[in-house]
Amino acid sequence: MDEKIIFAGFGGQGIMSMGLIMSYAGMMDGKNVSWLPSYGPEMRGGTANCHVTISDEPVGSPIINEATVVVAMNRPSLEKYEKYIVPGGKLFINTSLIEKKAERKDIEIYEIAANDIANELGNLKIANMVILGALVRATNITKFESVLKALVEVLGPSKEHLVSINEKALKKGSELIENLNDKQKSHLE
Amino acid sequence: MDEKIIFAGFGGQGIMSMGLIMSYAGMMDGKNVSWLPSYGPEMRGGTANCHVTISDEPVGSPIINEATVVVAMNRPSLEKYEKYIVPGGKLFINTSLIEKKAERKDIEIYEIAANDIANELGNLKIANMVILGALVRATNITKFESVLKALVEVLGPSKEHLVSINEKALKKGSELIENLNDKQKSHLE
Amino acid sequence: MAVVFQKTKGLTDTPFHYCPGCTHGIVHRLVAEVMEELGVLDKAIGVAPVGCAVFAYEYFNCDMQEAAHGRAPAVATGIKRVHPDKIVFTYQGDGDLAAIGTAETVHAAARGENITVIFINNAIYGMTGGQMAPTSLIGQETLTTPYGRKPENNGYPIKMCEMLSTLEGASYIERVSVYDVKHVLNAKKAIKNAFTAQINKKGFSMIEVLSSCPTNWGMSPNEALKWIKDKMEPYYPLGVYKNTLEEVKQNG
Amino acid sequence: MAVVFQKTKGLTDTPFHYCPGCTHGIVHRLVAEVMEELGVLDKAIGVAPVGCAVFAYEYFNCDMQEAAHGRAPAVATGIKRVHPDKIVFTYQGDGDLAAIGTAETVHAAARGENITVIFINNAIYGMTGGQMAPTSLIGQETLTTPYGRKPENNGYPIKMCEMLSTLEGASYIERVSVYDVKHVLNAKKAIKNAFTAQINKKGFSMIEVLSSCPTNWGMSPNEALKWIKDKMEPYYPLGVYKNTLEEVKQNG
Amino acid sequence: MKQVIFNENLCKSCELCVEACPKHIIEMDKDKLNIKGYHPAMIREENMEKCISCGFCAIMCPDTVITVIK
Amino acid sequence: MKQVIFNENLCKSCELCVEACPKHIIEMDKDKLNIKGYHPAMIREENMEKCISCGFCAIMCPDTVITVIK
Amino acid sequence: MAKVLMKGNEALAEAAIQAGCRHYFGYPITPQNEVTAYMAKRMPEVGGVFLQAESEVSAINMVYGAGGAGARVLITSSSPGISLMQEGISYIAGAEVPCVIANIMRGGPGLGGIQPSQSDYFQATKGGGHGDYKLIVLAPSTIQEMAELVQQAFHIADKYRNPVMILGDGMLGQMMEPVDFDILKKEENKIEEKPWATTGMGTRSKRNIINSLELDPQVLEKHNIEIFKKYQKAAKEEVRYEMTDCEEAEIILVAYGTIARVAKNAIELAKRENIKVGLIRPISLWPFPEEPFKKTRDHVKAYLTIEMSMGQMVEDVKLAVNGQKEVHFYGRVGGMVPEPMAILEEIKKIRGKK
Amino acid sequence: MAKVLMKGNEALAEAAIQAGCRHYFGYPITPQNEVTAYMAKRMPEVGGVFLQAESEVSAINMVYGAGGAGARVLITSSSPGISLMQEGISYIAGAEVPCVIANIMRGGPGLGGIQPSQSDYFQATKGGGHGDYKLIVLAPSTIQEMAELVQQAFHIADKYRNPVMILGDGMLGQMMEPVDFDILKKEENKIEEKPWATTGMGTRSKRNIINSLELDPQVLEKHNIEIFKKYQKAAKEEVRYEMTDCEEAEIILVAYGTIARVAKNAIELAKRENIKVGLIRPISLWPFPEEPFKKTRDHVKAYLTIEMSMGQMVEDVKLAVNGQKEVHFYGRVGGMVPEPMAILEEIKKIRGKK
Ligand SMILES: Cc1ncc(C[n+]2csc(CCOP(=O)(O)OP(=O)(O)O)c2C)c(N)n1
Ligand SMILES: Cc1ncc(C[n+]2csc(CCOP(=O)(O)OP(=O)(O)O)c2C)c(N)n1
Ligand code: SF4
Ligand code: SF4
Ligand code: SF4
Ligand code: SF4
Ligand code: SF4
Ligand code: SF4
Ligand SMILES: [Mg+2]
Ligand SMILES: [Mg+2]
Repeated sequence: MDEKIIFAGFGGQGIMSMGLIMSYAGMMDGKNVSWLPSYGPEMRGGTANCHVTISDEPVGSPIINEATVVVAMNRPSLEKYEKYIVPGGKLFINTSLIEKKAERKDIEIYEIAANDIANELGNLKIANMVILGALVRATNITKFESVLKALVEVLGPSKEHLVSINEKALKKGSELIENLNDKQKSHLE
Repeated sequence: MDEKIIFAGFGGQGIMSMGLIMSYAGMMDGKNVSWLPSYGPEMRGGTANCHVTISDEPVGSPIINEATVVVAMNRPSLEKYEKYIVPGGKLFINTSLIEKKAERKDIEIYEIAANDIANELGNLKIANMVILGALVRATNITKFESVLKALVEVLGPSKEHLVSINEKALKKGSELIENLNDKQKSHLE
Repeated sequence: MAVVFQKTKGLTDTPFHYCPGCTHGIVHRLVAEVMEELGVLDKAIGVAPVGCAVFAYEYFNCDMQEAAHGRAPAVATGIKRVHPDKIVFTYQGDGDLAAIGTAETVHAAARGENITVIFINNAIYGMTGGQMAPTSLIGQETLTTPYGRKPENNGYPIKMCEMLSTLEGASYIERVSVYDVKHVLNAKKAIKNAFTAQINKKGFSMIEVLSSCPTNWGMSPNEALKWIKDKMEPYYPLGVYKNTLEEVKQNG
Repeated sequence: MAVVFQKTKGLTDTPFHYCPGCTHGIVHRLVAEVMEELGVLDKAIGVAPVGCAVFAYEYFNCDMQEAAHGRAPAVATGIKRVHPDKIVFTYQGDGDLAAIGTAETVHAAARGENITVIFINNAIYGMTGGQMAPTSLIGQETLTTPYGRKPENNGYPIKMCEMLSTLEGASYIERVSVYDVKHVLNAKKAIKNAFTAQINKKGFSMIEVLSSCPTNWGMSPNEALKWIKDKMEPYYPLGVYKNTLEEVKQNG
Repeated sequence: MKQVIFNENLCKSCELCVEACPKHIIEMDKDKLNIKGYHPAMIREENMEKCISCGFCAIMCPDTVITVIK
Repeated sequence: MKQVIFNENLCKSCELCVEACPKHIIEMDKDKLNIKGYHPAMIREENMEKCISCGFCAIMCPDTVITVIK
Repeated sequence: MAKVLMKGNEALAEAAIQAGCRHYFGYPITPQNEVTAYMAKRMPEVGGVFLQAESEVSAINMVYGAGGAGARVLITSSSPGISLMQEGISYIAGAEVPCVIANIMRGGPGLGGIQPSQSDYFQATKGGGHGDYKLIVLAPSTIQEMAELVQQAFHIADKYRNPVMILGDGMLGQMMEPVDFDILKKEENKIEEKPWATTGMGTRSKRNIINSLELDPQVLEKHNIEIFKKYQKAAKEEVRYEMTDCEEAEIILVAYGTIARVAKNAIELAKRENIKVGLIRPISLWPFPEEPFKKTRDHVKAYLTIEMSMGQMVEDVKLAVNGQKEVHFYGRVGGMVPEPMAILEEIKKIRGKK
Repeated sequence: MAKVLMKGNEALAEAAIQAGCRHYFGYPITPQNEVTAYMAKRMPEVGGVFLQAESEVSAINMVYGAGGAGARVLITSSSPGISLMQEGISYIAGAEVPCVIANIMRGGPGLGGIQPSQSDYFQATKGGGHGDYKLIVLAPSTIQEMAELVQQAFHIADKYRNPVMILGDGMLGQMMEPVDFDILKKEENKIEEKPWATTGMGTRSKRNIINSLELDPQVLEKHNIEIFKKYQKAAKEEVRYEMTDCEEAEIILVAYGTIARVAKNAIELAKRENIKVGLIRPISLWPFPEEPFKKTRDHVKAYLTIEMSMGQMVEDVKLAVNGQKEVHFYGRVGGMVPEPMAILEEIKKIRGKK
């Protein structure tokens, strides 16, 4: 396995946490992992992103120039990172905030109205977990249980009370993928 | 001509001026000259010295490792610089302050009680000019008139009133050499 | 139809990069308005700091130089000595002016350097993400005082106006705030006095502005204004600390 | 037979390198006597400056560290934070403490760093041959103010005691002189108070000593003492500027 | 004619103007997102007449969003 | 026995002790040069008795040349 | 403690604490702020001292004081802040005080940017301060190695009584990877007696003096020579490097820190096209490893140095290769990071040449 | 004005004034105090500004301000003071502000001593500050050359909008020799318009901004590359050196500044013993002259670099010789000056080798 995932969106959308949880999960699976954030003023108000590598081999460069998976939580992210995906790679789009369609024809595309679903679940802040749940299910990069364990780790004792709602969102995302019918998968040609 | 002169003594004995006047005189004669002082705290209370080169050729290193002339105004200077003199070179000793005798046998030695003579002339501060007058006369490195002109230059307008007393001292030193009898020259073997 | 308020020509059209509700924006505008009103924009040269206001050179509508962290008063000195008849000002944060730049600030004041310093005291290092500033309050939690600022370890907040007004070279020193309309208007008057002092060649002038950093204080912008009033002002009393200027006295 | 006066054990046997009549020597002795009398020599760590007192580490009979020019308070801070129960002091000139080291001085005071600073104000840069110091008087001729110090170009002399006493972290601040026996004795008392403040963990203490530099002032040693009294003292009033200490109040 | 003009795309939704307005007529436009992604400040048509043109909103606005005309 | 002892070779001839002595009994020994090249301070035998052991000379001496014994 | 996922900056801080460092002085600057924040939290927990100084100038002089007083002491900053420390660093080296300095480099010159860079190599290895002195400079490439080298750095600093520099870039400071602190060598945490330190004389009969002043040129020269004897020893004992696929390589890449990782990716790319490429990764930048070049310069066609700079380490590579083979350079600056494909292109260009 | 006898420090100051420099910022330090004293006296006479700053850190930032505002500006110091300026120098280079900086070197590291030294060569030529930038570094060997190079330095600084450093040692600063200011090239005193300077906008429509910040890595990289284009130009146009007796030399000495003079004495000594020795004297230390080495490395037996350092310029010599011939080193430090006889001994040793 050599998965290279880019998570991207606004600051405040929980981009870094998505990456962190994936990294922890990968580590718990016994993989080599690395997590590289964007940092500094570029994050203030602007876009935030992080690069996560999960691999059987020691991780080379933590910078991802060719991603196996991209998660685009807002429009600028989609515009910037769609082209990073390797042929056959996967793209997750938060359609709640992105009207634009993906252009690539050689990748698998998952469209998820994450904010809307999160809203339904009662907390806008867990839109990221909806997508993450979907990602895990669709890619099988890590085990779902690992993600749940990683979630607890990342939230830490001070935010323990948020575990259950986040879990719910992860599961919801996962279900979305399970229920996918072929029509929805048609983007992949 | 390639004369390398070291002037050395206490701070306050006018060591730097002796060197400066020689340098100016050399320059007026159309020679290449350089003047290199010791500097910094080593001068405070301690010894002061300067290296003067007067040469037909462009001056190489301003540092003198082999002197053609040494002027020792106090005992530490004699002890330090006697060995710098090239065979056949000249050593001027201020016997007013130095009881010790020179050890070298292969150089010309001039013993001058400069402070005493200066005292007789009415100003202790011109002991340096007594020796300088002697030096010029004994070495012929520069013309006596050049030294007089250089003196005016070095004293500058603010100290013009001191010119005549300094001149007197220079002349006195010069006369000493003229009056030297052979017995006194016997150090040179 | 009368224009009650419109944007000053002292600012360029570049939108501020500051966080929502950050009072850096208000103070920028005041400085720009004052320069426009005094008619000195064409002869003003500003010095931007390293701090959240680092891009000040994009905003003030005049020649600008970007200084190294803390060195704005030295840079301004260099400029002023070349152009003694131009209007030279710095715009600096509390880390910039009161920590790393302490010597430059004190000596520009001691020299009576004829420049104007706008000093944004927001009790925090904004740009680097919320570390303790020399002006952070006792007990204040910051990235580098996670258990609250303690005098035993971190010492006491510095009062720059009080300290600098002991120096003879300082001509006009005032501390103001911008937490409500009244104080904003008063801050503008103070800034005008400071520039006027410079125009009249009176020497060093400085206006300290108690300012907010909603982002690193972890508050809403309006809460942050209240925090200035409730927490900062009691420790940092507002007022004129030095005024050696006849003309300016009338003005203020 | 009673010994009225003999050399303190606080000094080594190395003869001072100072110029004849330079009061650095007197102040060295006072500091050494105070340390001996307080019984702290075995736990004292001193910091020497860059300035004429650069060789202070040869003279004080205790562990010493030689600092970079102006940074003695920072060095002392580093030492004190490692050995909070040892007695740490700096000995600095006016160029060192009030020019290049301004930030270090101000912030050691603001932090209330529990150290003692001995500040030799001789209104000149002695070691480098007589340039203007931040404390040189208006009109004073120095190597770098050959036409006399002028406020327009060189600003005003800094009064460190006045400035630092605005800081909360400062526990004991006094300005003294050593131009006659009475003042020498008083200076010693002040120095003792400062060390006592440190022993009692009260925070930053500093004694400013109006001192002479006969060599660079171009005066005889006795003339130089008179110059302190006639010229320096009027501008730099002697006295206690800050005293937060019960015990010390009784002492002083 | 009395006018308070918001340069919408500069607004960062900080609500300082809201607090500053003595007439409490400024609110955030929850239905709109500007190019920066903020809900900009606005005054409802019907409230405009309550405006006393005091300029307080503009004075407190850190992003020079507001122009006030009387 | 009353004594004012000068550690001669440390003396720099600054004359601060001379000025400090209320009894004006200290002078420079013009006949002597110490190892540093200075005329050291001294009190003539005949003047010693005038000494009041006040220690002022020692207090003002920058080079700890002087020991005063009563 | 098992493996934990940590930022490079945090691992740096934690490794220091585990190595017995109880004194940290610093001043905030991006991209190393996590060290400061971590220390502010952790030091009080372990009874240590965290002090935010008023400036980098002040901080480095506090380090000089604390190191002279016998403490294991750490200071961290990024490029402009490190420049401000140059006088202090020269003093610390001159006075033979041990300490560890980390530079998490960002783009320059001047204020520059805050993205990763390697353009302070010269400053670190040649001596940014005045006078003849050297820092021992270690450049980790992973977070695990960061932890290990930081720990070793304290040991080396004490061993030579000399400052040791950790040279990383913003990327290394900001990224997270698993770290295992258990595998660190415990013996390097042991702090030996420092009989030379300023601790107050106590019952000691000799005063301890920490100093770099020597006005007598002969004595100062001797002091310089003594210091350089230590450096000669270090040049023998502290050389560290890694060689990958060099035996049969046609072209050998030379890169340090995170860029060595990018280089490894480029090697993989090259493999796919049947180009044999190796890598020399200097871990100690000073002393610079010469052996790997001596070992390879006979059979290799050329070297290609890759840096996030306009070309700095490449000079040391040239000195090590000593004209025996061509030495090429490829660099990106200002926060731009060389990409594996671009490196491959460079490799092909070099192969194409005659 | 005919020839005058002047100290190197004074000639430096006077040449600056004659080159149109009217702004000097400095802080006292031995052995360059004569510059400060001279400027304090002279500047008021010519209507210029002399300002003694509170520190070197402050002084270099005043220079940045004044240079940015369009003035020809000079700053001088000695080793520790120059170390304190490293951040400022990096800013000045990054913001493309012209100025002239003189370092009258003394022995280090740390406080060191005040006697002459050449141990800041690395700092001057490789970049003591952070980031990729270069100073153009000129090293005079006589007082006359000091005057000439100072004047040229202002011209070069303006031409490239980059700081230029005069690198001398304490000996050069303190010694006196005759100087003829009349023979200086007058055209280099002309100050061209600086349309980029911060002078107040006046009627200008564009604001002038002096800045080195660029957060976007792509833009910052471009900025770096632009600056390096200037350096490439300088590397072509500003190389200066002197060759003496190189044609038939068996051994060539390499030395700069005052030590080149000592080397010449050694050549004379060698001549007496019929040993043919030449000298390459780099005058520009950056750009370092490579041509004289290319011209000579075929026929010469070996090079011997002589410095008042533990070996710094010798690295550039090795890079220029590129392994074609042996490069030896002889150095003295701490204020000790190599003596001609000792150099001759070294020459003989090299000849003795196989
Ligand atoms: C020499 C140096 N040290 C540190 C920094 C990092 N730095 C940038 S801004 C800043 C502090 C900003 O705080 P402040 O001056 O209070 O301004 P604010 O952001 O609060 O307006 C620091 C420490 C730097 N750029 N340069
Ligand atoms: C960084 C640095 N700058 C300048 C100097 C040169 N310097 C040595 S001592 C000194 C000033 C001394 O004056 P002061 O501190 O007043 O002490 P004093 O000699 O008068 O007792 C200076 C500028 C230095 N050594 N290091
Ligand atoms: S971080 Fe604070 S000071 Fe900086 S822009 Fe944001 S609110 Fe303003
Ligand atoms: S130069 Fe001045 S301060 Fe220094 S030792 Fe001499 S008299 Fe004292
Ligand atoms: S002008 Fe005054 S009343 Fe009108 S909207 Fe603004 S604050 Fe409210
Ligand atoms: S104050 Fe300005 S930026 Fe803030 S909400 Fe009102 S209009 Fe928008
Ligand atoms: S002890 Fe007093 S009286 Fe005696 S010599 Fe000294 S000063 Fe004079
Ligand atoms: S005070 Fe001391 S040094 Fe001065 S003359 Fe008297 S004994 Fe000598
Ligand atoms: Mg702030
Ligand atoms: Mg002084």
